[in-house]
Amino acid sequence: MSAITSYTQVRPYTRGWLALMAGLGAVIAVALGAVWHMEHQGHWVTGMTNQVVWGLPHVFAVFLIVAASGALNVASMGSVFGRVGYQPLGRLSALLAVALLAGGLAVLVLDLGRPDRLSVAMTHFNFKSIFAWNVILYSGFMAVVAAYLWTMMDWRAKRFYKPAALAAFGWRLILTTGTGCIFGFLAAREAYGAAVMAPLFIAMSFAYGLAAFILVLSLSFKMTRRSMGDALPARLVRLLGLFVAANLYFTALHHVTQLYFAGRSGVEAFILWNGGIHTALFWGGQVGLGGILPLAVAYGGCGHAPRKRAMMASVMVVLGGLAQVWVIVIGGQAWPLDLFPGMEASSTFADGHVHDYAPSAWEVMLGLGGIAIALVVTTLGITALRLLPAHLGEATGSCRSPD
Amino acid sequence: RQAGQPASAAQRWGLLIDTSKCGVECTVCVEACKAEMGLSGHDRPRTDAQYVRKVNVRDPATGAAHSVPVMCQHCAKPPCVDVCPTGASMKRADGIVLVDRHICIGCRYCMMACPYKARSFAHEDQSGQQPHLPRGKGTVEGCTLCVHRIDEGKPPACVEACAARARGAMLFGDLNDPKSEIAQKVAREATTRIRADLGLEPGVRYQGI
Amino acid sequence: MAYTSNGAAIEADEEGYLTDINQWNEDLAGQIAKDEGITMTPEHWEVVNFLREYYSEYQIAPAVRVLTKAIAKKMGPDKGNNKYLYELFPYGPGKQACKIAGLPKPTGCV
Amino acid sequence: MTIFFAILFSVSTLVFVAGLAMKIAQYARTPAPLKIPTTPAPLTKGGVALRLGREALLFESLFRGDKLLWLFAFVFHLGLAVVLVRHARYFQGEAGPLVALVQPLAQPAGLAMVAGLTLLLARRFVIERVRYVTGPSDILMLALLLAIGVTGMLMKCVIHTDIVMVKAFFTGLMGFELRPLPADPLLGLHLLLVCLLMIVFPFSKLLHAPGLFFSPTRNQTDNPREVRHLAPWAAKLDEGQ
Amino acid sequence: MAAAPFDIPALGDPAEHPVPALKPGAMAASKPYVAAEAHQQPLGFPGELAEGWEKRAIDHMGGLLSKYRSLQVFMDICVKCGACTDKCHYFLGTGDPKNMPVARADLFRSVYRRYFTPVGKIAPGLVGARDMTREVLDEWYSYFHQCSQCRRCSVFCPYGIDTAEISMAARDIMDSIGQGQKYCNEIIGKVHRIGNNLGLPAPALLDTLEGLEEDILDETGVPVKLPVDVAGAEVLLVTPSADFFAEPHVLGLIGYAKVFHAAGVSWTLSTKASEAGNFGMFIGNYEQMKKISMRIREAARELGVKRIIFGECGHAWRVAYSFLNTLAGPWDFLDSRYPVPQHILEFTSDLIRRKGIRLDKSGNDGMVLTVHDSCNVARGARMGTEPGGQFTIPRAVIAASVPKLVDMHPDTICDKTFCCGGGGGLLTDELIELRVKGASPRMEALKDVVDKQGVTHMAAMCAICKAQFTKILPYYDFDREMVVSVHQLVSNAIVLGDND
Ligand code: HEM
Ligand code: HEM
Ligand code: SF4
Ligand code: SF4
Ligand code: SF4
Ligand code: SF4
Ligand code: SF4
Repeated sequence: MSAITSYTQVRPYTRGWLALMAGLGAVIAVALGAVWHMEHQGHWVTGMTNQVVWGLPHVFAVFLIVAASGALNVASMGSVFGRVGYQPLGRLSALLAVALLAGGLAVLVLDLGRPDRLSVAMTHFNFKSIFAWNVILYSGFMAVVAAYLWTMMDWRAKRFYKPAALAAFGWRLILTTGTGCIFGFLAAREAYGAAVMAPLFIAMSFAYGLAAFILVLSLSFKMTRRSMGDALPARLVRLLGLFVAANLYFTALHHVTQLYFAGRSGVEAFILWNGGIHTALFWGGQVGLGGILPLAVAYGGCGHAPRKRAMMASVMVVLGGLAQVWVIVIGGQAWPLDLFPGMEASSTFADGHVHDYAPSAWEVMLGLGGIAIALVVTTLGITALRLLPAHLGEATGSCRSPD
Repeated sequence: RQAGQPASAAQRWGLLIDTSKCGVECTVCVEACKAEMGLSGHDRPRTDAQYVRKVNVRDPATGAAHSVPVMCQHCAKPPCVDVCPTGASMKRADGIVLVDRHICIGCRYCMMACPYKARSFAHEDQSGQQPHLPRGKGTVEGCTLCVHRIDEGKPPACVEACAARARGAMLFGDLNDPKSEIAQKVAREATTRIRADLGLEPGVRYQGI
Repeated sequence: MAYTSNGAAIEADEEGYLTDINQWNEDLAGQIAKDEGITMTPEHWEVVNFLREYYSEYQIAPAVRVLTKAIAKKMGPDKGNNKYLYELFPYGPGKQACKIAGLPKPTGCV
Repeated sequence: MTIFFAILFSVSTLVFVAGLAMKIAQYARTPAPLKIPTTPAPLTKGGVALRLGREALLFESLFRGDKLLWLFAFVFHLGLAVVLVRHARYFQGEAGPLVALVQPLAQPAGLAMVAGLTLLLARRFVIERVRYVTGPSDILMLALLLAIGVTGMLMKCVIHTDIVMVKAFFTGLMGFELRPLPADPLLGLHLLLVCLLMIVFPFSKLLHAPGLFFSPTRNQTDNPREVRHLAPWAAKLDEGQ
Repeated sequence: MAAAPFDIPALGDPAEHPVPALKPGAMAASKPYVAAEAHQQPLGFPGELAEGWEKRAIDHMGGLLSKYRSLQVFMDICVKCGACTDKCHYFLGTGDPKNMPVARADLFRSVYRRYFTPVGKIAPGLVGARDMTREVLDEWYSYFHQCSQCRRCSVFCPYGIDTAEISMAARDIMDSIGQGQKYCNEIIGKVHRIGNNLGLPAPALLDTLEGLEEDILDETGVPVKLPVDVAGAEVLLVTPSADFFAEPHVLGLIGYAKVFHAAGVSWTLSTKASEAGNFGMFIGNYEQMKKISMRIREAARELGVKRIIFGECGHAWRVAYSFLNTLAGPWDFLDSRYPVPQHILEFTSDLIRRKGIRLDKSGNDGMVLTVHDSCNVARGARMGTEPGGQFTIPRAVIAASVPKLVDMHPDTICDKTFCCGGGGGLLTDELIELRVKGASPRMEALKDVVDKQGVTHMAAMCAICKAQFTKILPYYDFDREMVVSVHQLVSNAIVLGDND
């Protein structure tokens, strides 16, 4: 009946709330323990080596950061592209963007060799480094999205709503491009070094972000007993399908371009054919679980209710996405640097053969800790502020608890 | 250049390595480097630091084989420096590429960027450190071209050792000084750079590959 | 505050309710009604008279429901409702009619 | 200067401690005859402890009431807390782990405190309603803290003082031993204002710090039906019956 | 509605609550009638202001400060942060800055500072300390009777400073020097003399109840009884006397009767305890509050009941829930399986949950309900076993009785609810301007759901709220019958008959 959404906080300190926070807190505590161990012992206790220098933490961090910018999409749909149906979701979308970014950055920072020197990173900038630019992009993203959120929430700021929405939208595109460029600029690494990395990352971000959004939206609605209706999840899952298709398309494009480059057939064969775990994750995880299956669920209609389909597809996209980032980050490093093209090489420093990498439990803990941080931030956000719609679609009973 | 003078762009320090004089089994330069830089290691080859390594290269077509010492190539256009977010990776005016271990945050982006895999990460606490090269857990390090020796007017340790205990395959000098032996030899003979196609203009040149 | 009726001063409280119900007379009722902007009609008198009767029996004004029931009985079921009483006494049948009838003001949460 | 401050510090510390103790004793002694927690309220003592903890550490009610003020207040108090913990090093021989942990936060904390105070002061002039309820003492209180913060920050960042001597002075003072204080005007001003703060504390609105914990609307359990709550003076009325 | 002799606040969007510009002195003239000697004396208060009242006022203040920790602490710890300034419905409705809770409290605090704090004694100007003078007293009288003691300010204050406590103390001081409020004190006198706020004598009560029994029988064909003074009944129902008298209150009373009937629980009213309300709280007087409460104890004793249940009334429930045990306990002579006292909504919701009564929503067809959380229930009491039960239980009962229930804007419900505007002893005709203006935040939120969600009725669970709304709704172009009792809805929906 009403076009106006009412938002309510989530009631804190309920049994479920406490259990959730305790659970997430425990994961974070374990992650911090793992960090302490890794920092105290040094990185040799992880699976990372002088050959595979970025490991599982980076997989999680890149996934979260990429998803962060994509999570903002839903808000942009509502405000930049005027899709009114998405507007009630804008606040959660912005919050999730900040939360995911916070989680990703936390992992990234905690995996540094010297996380205690964070202040150095904040005060010493090498403006030639895309990485340094990313520090600025990330902090700026937080600020822009926070401002955007404010304009969504405070009626006094209504007139800044559009500009803020546009700024946030622009910023997030730059941000994802920046993240893609971290890899794109590594000319020496054969797996990367291609211009399609930028659009590929944008497609990835759309898909991961929306999937994360759908999961958080559905779970928070379920846990706080809010009603949603079927129209919205149906629309969201179709949109997700679109993004997944785009991701598949750019992945294909990437590999075709790679094959076209002279001298890149080795690495391509490695990823696509004989790379063991990486190949398995590429086909089974990235393409199958994260691409074809969700497409089928989104468009094929598997007979389940839209909300269930949306959840299923999102879980697949998240898992497939992690696989995809693994293939990019780890797979790309596993393929040896070719110092002497056309020659066979060997050395005490592992030249000339594929590098193996097996993540340690510590890295898994840290990565999961990042996800937990993102969820804690999200939970705190929807607890402290009115971000979550009281209901979506037709209101049913209205026995709302106090905030 | 006089000892104690600041580094200047007048110099461009470089190495010329004649692989034909490099024995397959010879690791004199590697051992010398370890001793000079205090790289005692933990006997964990995957994570221990190596500033210089011997790469055995074989041409599958001809069967011709070489053994090539590879260290930081002290690129003129070093990607490690470009990507380093804090500016810890830096190039001295005289072309030597170094890591400032006080501002390195251990992000390892430089290791991702270096095409020569010339850098190592200090994966754990180090012992047996040399006073001129304090090594800290959690930062990145690599061949310094023995900058501490150069500043005292001495050649790098590996070069000295190779000359003394092997066949003198390594030549050190100022590529910018036309009178220097290395500059004359580079001008005279056919030398190559590893992955010259990348256009990084390394300061280390090779002969015979 | 006070009214004058037949030359005598009749005391009332700040709001115009008589302090002594026994000093009430019909002329005074008309006067109070006029102050309230009401012209007394037979319908008004029905209500006022019922109030006085009820009061003399129970020492309190009747509940609204009792009043409407009584009015319905006397004047027909279509008039036995709140709306009708409010038409007669716009400020509320309880209080305004009581004032005119010389009754004390009902107190409490009403 | 040394002797002047030695005396001043002794006196103001005495006023501060005694005044505060008397006030707290007064609050503790005064009975709360009726159960008046603002509901919904916790049902158990543990719940009350949590509620008070959230009020003291997170300013929960203020957050619900005024988000912007909460932000300012939070920034200021957090900065203040860190600054005060950092100051423990002037009084302790051996710095504890907490003190060590916050040592690197000097600039951010001092900045947060000063910025928070400035914003709090600004809103007293900018917002009409707040201007209306603001009295001279409210402005002076903020100004006093601001002055302390600014002189402190100046010492920290611009004109350094000999903090080893400062430490010696205070550790000495605590053992009733006179050691010299650096003859530094900025430090003198800082300390003078700090003494003033300590003296006014027990007589001013700064009592909100201990007072929060005695506020009956926040520190009572919601169990009046289960447990009969009776103040001594009210019990006397019972006996009269 | 006939034009009112004052402006009626315009209603906007409750989500965009602009704070009104300050209009100093706008309500300075608003004050209730002063109690006459005849109203003062029965309560043991001096009949009028007499020579030396200033000193007596200060002495009394000193006494209160040593008896109430709340007062002492609240006097000291306010930091004038202003978080409360835009929370009071009277400020929002009138724009008078002295209706900002902190400014209201400062009227009291200024005197406290002058006489009880060193700084106020030495440098009064610095901290705004003032002597107790006639002008100050006039301000007190005016503005402490513009506080409905709703405690909304205390919710948002970082220290929980409750201006209601300060208003109560101020009113107690004014009573103690002979400057009482007529409305409250006259009513308290009636409770002592007759047994209820209305002054409804026993015969009138019996007659009224008999009439109601007839009505129910006519309407439903079921002989539902409204028993009075029945010794040995299980339940003593204590309900505001307005439930016997006014609309829609009385419809709620019928609802209670039907619930008891359907549940088969024996119950009784009492002529002695024919009032749930306790205006002793409004005037901040512990002894009066206790004396009024003791009537309930006596009635329960005399009738030999097992449990006490309170009808729908906000401040009555606060006194009952929070204070009754203190004032008139211990209640060891009642059945210990039940809390003392219980709220009728606790009783009914429990029956609904246990399927002890049946409700048919079609009895309320066409109604879309919203609910007004009465301030004293919301912020001063509880229902059920969980914190916040006072919000969920009424909603559960209403939801079970009506086809649709929606909530008003979240800033205006539950513990953030706005007072109806007539609480705290202000429900008197001479304060009509204050009442109309003070109701505006509630009316704004109501209009919002009426416009956007098609709400037709607003349920209230307090006699004062119901009386206030019936009076005030027409000023805002709503129908006066829009406000309904919660048990009126139950009454319409309950299925009687097939219970034996
Ligand atoms: C348990 C400790 C404390 C708590 C929970 C607390 C809490 C608060 C809160 C909630 C406010 C209201 C918001 C505001 O106006 O900023 C406030 C104000 C204030 N606090 Fe505290 N505080 C504490 C300790 C202190 C201390 C130790 C000081 C000073 C030495 C202090 C100085 C102030 C001042 C000056 C204000 C008024 C700010 C203004 O005028 O706007 N507080 N405090
Ligand atoms: C006995 C009491 C105090 C002494 C002896 C003292 C002394 C000092 C000294 C020596 C510094 C300079 C620090 C440096 O150069 O590293 C300083 C800084 C500072 N002081 Fe104090 N101070 C006292 C109390 C206070 C109080 C009560 C406050 C706040 C209400 C305060 C606020 C600051 C601030 C904000 C700074 C700058 C930031 C920092 O160094 O932490 N001081 N103080
Ligand atoms: S070889 Fe590697 S580490 Fe050395 S300068 Fe070149 S890019 Fe940097
Ligand atoms: S690891 Fe150190 S030197 Fe390498 S890029 Fe990172 S900060 Fe720079
Ligand atoms: S120049 Fe020095 S640091 Fe570099 S490889 Fe030779 S010995 Fe090692
Ligand atoms: S108790 Fe209610 S009426 Fe009184 S000042 Fe506070 S908000 Fe206003
Ligand atoms: S919110 Fe509390 S502390 Fe702040 S001004 Fe109001 S009463 Fe004072």
